[in-house]
Amino acid sequence: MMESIILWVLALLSAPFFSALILKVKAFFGGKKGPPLLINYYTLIKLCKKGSVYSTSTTYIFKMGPMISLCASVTVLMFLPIAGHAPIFSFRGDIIFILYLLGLGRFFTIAAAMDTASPFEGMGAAREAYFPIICEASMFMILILFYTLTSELRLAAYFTGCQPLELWLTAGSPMLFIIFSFFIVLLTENSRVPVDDPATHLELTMIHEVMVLDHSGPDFAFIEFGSFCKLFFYSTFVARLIYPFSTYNIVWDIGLFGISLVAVYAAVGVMESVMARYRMDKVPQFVLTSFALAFFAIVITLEFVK
Amino acid sequence: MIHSVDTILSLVLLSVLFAFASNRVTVLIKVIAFQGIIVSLVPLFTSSELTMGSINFILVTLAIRGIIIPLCIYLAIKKVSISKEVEPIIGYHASLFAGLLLIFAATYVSHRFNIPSVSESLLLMPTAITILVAGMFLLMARRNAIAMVLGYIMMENGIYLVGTTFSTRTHHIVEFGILLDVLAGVMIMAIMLQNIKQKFDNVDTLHLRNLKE
Amino acid sequence: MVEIVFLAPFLLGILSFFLPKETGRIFLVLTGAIHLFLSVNLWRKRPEALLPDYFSVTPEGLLSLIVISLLFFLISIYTAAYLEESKLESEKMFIGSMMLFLSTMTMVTLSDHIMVMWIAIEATTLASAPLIFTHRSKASLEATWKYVLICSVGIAMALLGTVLISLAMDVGQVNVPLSFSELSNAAKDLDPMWLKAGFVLILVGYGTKMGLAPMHTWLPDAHSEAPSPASALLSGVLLNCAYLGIFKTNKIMIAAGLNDFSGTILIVFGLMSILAAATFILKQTEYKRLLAYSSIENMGIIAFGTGIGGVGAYGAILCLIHHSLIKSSLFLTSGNILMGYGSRLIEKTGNLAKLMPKTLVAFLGGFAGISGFPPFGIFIGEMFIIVGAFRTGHYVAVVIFILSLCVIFAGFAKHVMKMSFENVEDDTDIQLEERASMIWPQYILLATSIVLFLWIPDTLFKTIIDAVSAVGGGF
Amino acid sequence: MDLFFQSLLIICLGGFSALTLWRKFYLMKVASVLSIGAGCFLGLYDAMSKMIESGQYSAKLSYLNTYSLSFRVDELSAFFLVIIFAVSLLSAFYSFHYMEDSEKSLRTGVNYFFFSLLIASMALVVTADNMIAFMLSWEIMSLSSFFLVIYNYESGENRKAGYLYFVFSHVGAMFILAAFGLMYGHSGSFAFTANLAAIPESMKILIFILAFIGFGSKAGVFPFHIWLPHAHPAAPSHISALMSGIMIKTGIYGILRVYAILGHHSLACSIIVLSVGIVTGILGVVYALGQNDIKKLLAYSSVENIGIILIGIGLGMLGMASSNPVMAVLGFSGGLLHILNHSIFKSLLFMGAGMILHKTGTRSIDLLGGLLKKMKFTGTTFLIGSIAISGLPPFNGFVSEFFIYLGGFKGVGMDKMTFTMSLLSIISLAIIGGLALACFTRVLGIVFQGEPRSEAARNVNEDGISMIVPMLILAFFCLVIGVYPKMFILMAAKAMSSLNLGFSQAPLEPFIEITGNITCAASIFFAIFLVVLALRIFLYRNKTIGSSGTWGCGFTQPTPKMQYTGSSYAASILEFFKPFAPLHENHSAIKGVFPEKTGYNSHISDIAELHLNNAVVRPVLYLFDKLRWIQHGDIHLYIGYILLAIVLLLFFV
Repeated sequence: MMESIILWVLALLSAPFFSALILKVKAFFGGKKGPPLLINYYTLIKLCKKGSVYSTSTTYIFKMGPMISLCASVTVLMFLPIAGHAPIFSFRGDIIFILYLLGLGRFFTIAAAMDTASPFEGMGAAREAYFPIICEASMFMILILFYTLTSELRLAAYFTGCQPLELWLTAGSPMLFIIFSFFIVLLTENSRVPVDDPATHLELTMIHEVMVLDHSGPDFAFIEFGSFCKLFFYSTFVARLIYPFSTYNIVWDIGLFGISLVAVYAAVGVMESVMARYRMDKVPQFVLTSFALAFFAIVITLEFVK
Repeated sequence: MIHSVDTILSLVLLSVLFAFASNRVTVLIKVIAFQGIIVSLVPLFTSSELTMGSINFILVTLAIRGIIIPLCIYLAIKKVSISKEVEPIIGYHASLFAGLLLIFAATYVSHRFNIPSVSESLLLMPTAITILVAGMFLLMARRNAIAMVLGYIMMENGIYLVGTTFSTRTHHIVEFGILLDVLAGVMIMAIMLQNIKQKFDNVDTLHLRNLKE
Repeated sequence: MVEIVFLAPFLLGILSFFLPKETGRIFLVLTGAIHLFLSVNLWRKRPEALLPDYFSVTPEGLLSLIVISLLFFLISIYTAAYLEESKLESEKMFIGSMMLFLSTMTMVTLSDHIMVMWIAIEATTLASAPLIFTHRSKASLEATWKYVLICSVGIAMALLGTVLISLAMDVGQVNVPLSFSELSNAAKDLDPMWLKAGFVLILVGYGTKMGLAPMHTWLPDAHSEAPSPASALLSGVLLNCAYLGIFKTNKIMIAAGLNDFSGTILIVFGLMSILAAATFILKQTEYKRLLAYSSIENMGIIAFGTGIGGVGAYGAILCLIHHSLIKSSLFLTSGNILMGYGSRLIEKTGNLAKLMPKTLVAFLGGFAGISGFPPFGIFIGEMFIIVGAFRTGHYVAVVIFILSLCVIFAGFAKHVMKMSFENVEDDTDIQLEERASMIWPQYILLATSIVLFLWIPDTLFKTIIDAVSAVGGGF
Repeated sequence: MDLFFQSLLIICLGGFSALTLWRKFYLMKVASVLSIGAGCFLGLYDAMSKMIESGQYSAKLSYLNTYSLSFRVDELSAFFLVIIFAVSLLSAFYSFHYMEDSEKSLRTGVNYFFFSLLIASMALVVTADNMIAFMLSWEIMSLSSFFLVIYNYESGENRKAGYLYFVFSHVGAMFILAAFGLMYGHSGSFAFTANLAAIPESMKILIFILAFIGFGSKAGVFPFHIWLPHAHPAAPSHISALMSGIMIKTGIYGILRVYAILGHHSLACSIIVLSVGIVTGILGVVYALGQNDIKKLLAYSSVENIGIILIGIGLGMLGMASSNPVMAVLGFSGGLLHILNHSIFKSLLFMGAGMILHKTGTRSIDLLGGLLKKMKFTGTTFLIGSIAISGLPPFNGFVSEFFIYLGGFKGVGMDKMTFTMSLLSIISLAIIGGLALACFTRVLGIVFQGEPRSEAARNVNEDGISMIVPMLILAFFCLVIGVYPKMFILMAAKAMSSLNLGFSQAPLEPFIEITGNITCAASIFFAIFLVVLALRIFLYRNKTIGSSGTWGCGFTQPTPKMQYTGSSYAASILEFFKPFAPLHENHSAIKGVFPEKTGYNSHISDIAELHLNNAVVRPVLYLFDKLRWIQHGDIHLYIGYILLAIVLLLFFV
């Protein structure tokens, strides 16, 4: 239990670091030096020191938004088996709770965006409401596959210890589909290229970044931190699937898990560097790919593997 | 064996054809009167025993069917001086042909059924059926309202004839009631005829088809 | 002394021709009251008739009689007010015919002899013809013409049918009086073929009068052209009288074990009537015709229920009673609307809710009742008929039945919505004050239906059961 | 007389008193609200105690001398009674300030009369124990709710709504009657308890389908939901709350009751229920997303929730069909709990919509905006309701969906058919959840947030204590059930015990474990929220808080008209569902260098409505139109009919 809590704290603390990796990778591809690896910490601290300016259009929901989305992300991490170690909490169906909790975070992010009466934020909110629908469907598709493989409905049952290996062994190659599917969900849910470009300067084309335009100071820090945690959460899924082993030694596990996480983040970075953003109306197709992959994985598993 | 009643009944059959072919309302009225008289007289031939009551009843029937009813219609026409054309929907030749077919069919049908008739008359049943259906034919095939009323009377005559063929069990008072009903009905129709004439200036039922759906 | 019940209104009717107008109205109500008193008395005592060959007190007859009597009384109250408002030319004729009409209908309910019944039913046609002709317009003339001619022809067929039934006795060598009760007892020995033929002719004949499709053609014309109280009488009780003839003949058929034959025919005619009603209700333009078609529908329902037998026959009798109550109330209401708006067109009427609120209550209540909503009795009647049809396995028939009821409801409701709530184009001024005597008869009729829906007195219940058990009905 | 009937009597008394007192407007309102409220309260108390004691209560009234009207309160009935009385109680109080037009005094009185009848008849529907009693209460319910729907009959739209509703409910009742008829046909008894074992299995399926169509048309199941989005907006809001909150649930009750009576656990029935539920759920929320009328939107959202409930029940039935009791229990209890939940948050939302309508006079969301600043309570409770209806933790909507999910996952491990259906249910639940989130962020965002889009939305206030308090209570329950669902899920489980599922005692342990987990998870969330809140307060201490207009991304003259509209918010999602939700746009083209003022409006159409018109109404009208010639006015042919009838019939002699 104590170890779980420590891991959770570690995860919280390291999430901004990993996100900075993406920037580094992108800088590398751009032939630049890039910001320091601790850039996100600097940003967070800087933001926390500032005060805020609120739009006259906003209400208390605008202030609730960052808090709730942060809460959701942080709470979610408590259910996540970090580095193959048992999470702090786990119960039957916790994965559903997690997905819906993230939904709650999204609800408030959108609500906060709508609060500003800004057409751009409204636009972002509409997109934020749209794309995750498909993501959620493919997440549940993946979940169904995991359930058929393990007969469990706990996140811990899929990602603790050598469980991922079990998944690989029973399902076999379809698990590759799942990795890709997860990866697409990761990109969508965290507003990365090719779904969204966090680095763009044109508000019309943004999703997540445009929704938080009016936030400032500690509020904005909450949002940033929340999104780091969220990215960490999804990356863990992929990381555990590409590194499905466990040494049953916590230090080793943390190390190897860290490496695989770095790989995932690097992949995101590479993705961002080599690809351009999709046109908005192409995005649903891209996200649907993940759904299709998960679906095929199920079909294949059930038809050929069992 | 030719029953005595068959002779006059064959005249009735002929009168049906005559009625079908005629284009004058007055002729039709005469045919109806003739039929009424014959039909009322039939029980005289068929009944096994004749009581005083039944003879009285026959006389009353004769008076109503043969005289009062035709007279009613005749007076109605007279009063309002209606055009005499019956205005057929089905032409006279076709009507005549239909009449022949009808008589044939009626004969065929009544022979098919084994009806224990009280009389041995061969023509009673066919005649009854014939004038019954002929009445309906007039109702359907003549636009003139008077011809339609006459068709109705003819039909009633037919039913009466069917009734006399075998029903001996009803009391005369009941039959008298029926007769009274028919009479009252015809009188009401006669009043209607007058009203139609007043309202529309003739008795063509072409004017009487505004109420629909 | 059964005969007094129809002789009294007959004599009073004759008398009324010689009375001045104003007295005539009071006389009418008085006659209604006397008749109601006599009928109730008859109900309680159930005496023997003076001419037992021709008249007797049968349960089904009693049911019809009491409905007729109650309805006539209420309608006469309405009529008194109606006549005051409408200023008819031929008021004397109207009042006299009403009473004669009552007398003949009473005679129908009390007659047990098949010929006498025929006489009485034909007499109702004759007595009611002047009622339809009251307005003396071209349209009313046409309606009366059609009514008299079609009904006379139809009823002539019934006469032929009765003759054929007596032929069936000859063939089967049965020698009993020509009364329905005796015939039922001896039904087994009657020749089935002639009995069937007789039944068919009687069904078509009385069916014409009852308004079964395709012989219903006179009905909408007559109902729409007659003054509303007369329409209420026609629809509320005259149709019942014709049904009584069919019902009693059907009794013979069932006693003879031919219920499959008669049942099927009744079901077919019932369905045809409902479909015909559906056809014309959907796009109807006049509300009185709408109500008339709804009567055809309900007669179809009743015929259907009778054909089903069992609990369906029970349902049919309930429908019969409640239809009389509700439909006559609706026709009286339509009289108010007609006088208020001065038009029979649905198009020209509207927004009753604001213009004639008291009438609206009666109108909507009647509509709910006639469409089979509780707390009105047709609801339970239709329910029994439907479940009864399922019980006897008439699946196809009941499916058609249900679907056409739905279509009728959709059509009917549309017109009712239009009339009740939609605005009329120009500012119509209502030419009628909603006085109590033109509202309360409807309310009482509807209230009676509600009461009878909730609770049937034992004596009434026993009578109904006596009536339906003879046609294989029950529960 | 039992307390149950006494309470109904008191409720009806309230209605009658409104009819008699209508000349004194306030006295009437006080009298009828108090009486109806008191009746509901008594009824609620009674239903609660029956629920707890789980003693079955039955009453039999002799009817028409030989029949009886029997009523029985078993656990399922008690469960529904609790919901009915609770929501009715609140909406009765809500109506006190909502019905404020003293010029329409008589109409208000009539409204209260039918309101009381509606409550009483709903209570009777869920307790009826034979066909006669059931149909009787059912039809009275339809009739009284019809009159409530056309309360504002001046508007043509409302009249159309009332008409549609009337026709649908009557046709639905006919289907139910047909189902009952089939049952009666085999058992010869009107009682629900009659022995139906003799009915062949295929006939049972037919009965179930007929009943499902009949009840489904009341519940608003696709494609029989067409009346619902018309009728619910037309009624006054407390009535909408009642109708959407509970009346449509009586349809679900009927389905459950017939299921229990038939005791028929076939795969076919469950597949029907599930697939219909899936379609209803998804299309319901898609149409909701496309609406611009806030009450219409809520009505469609009711369709969606009926879909969710059906998915739950369908999973339960699937569990029974594949003899998986745990799945059955999870599915049924989830579905039942969702009935309770939906009635809570949907009444809450309708009351909120009613408040908006009452104060602004418009239902069009694109004319509203920024209401949260003026209407604190309404806005906050509406926010809570929105979260709850989107099925998000820690509110009640999540709990029931969670159970349904668990039930669905139980079915994943089963045979192929069960697997497929479960998979479809889970995925569609996920999609419905996402769409509902989009839908309600849209309402919330457009109506309550941002800047007012019209004058009507600018000058609003919030008063009427009797309207606010019910909303607060409902919002409170949204949260309570979301955090402490144990008692409520046990209630649902208890209700399930009268479903005739074959096992005497439903396994309750998993419930207690699951509810414990939900409570625990919610507590964690709240704990973290408190920590973050503390952190936020800490970070903001002694900070300067500025205030300025929203940053317009460089645009310096923003107006409220520039805000994102409801239509644009939903446009891209609706594009995805285009075949099922065809969009109709209406705008004049911009011409010339100096174009004139132009406008744009759009709406999506309901394919069920389109097809009903094209595939049912038109052919029927056409067919009957063709038959009209038979009555052409010519007497000769009329006489011909008589002859024809005779001749034809004589052939059969």
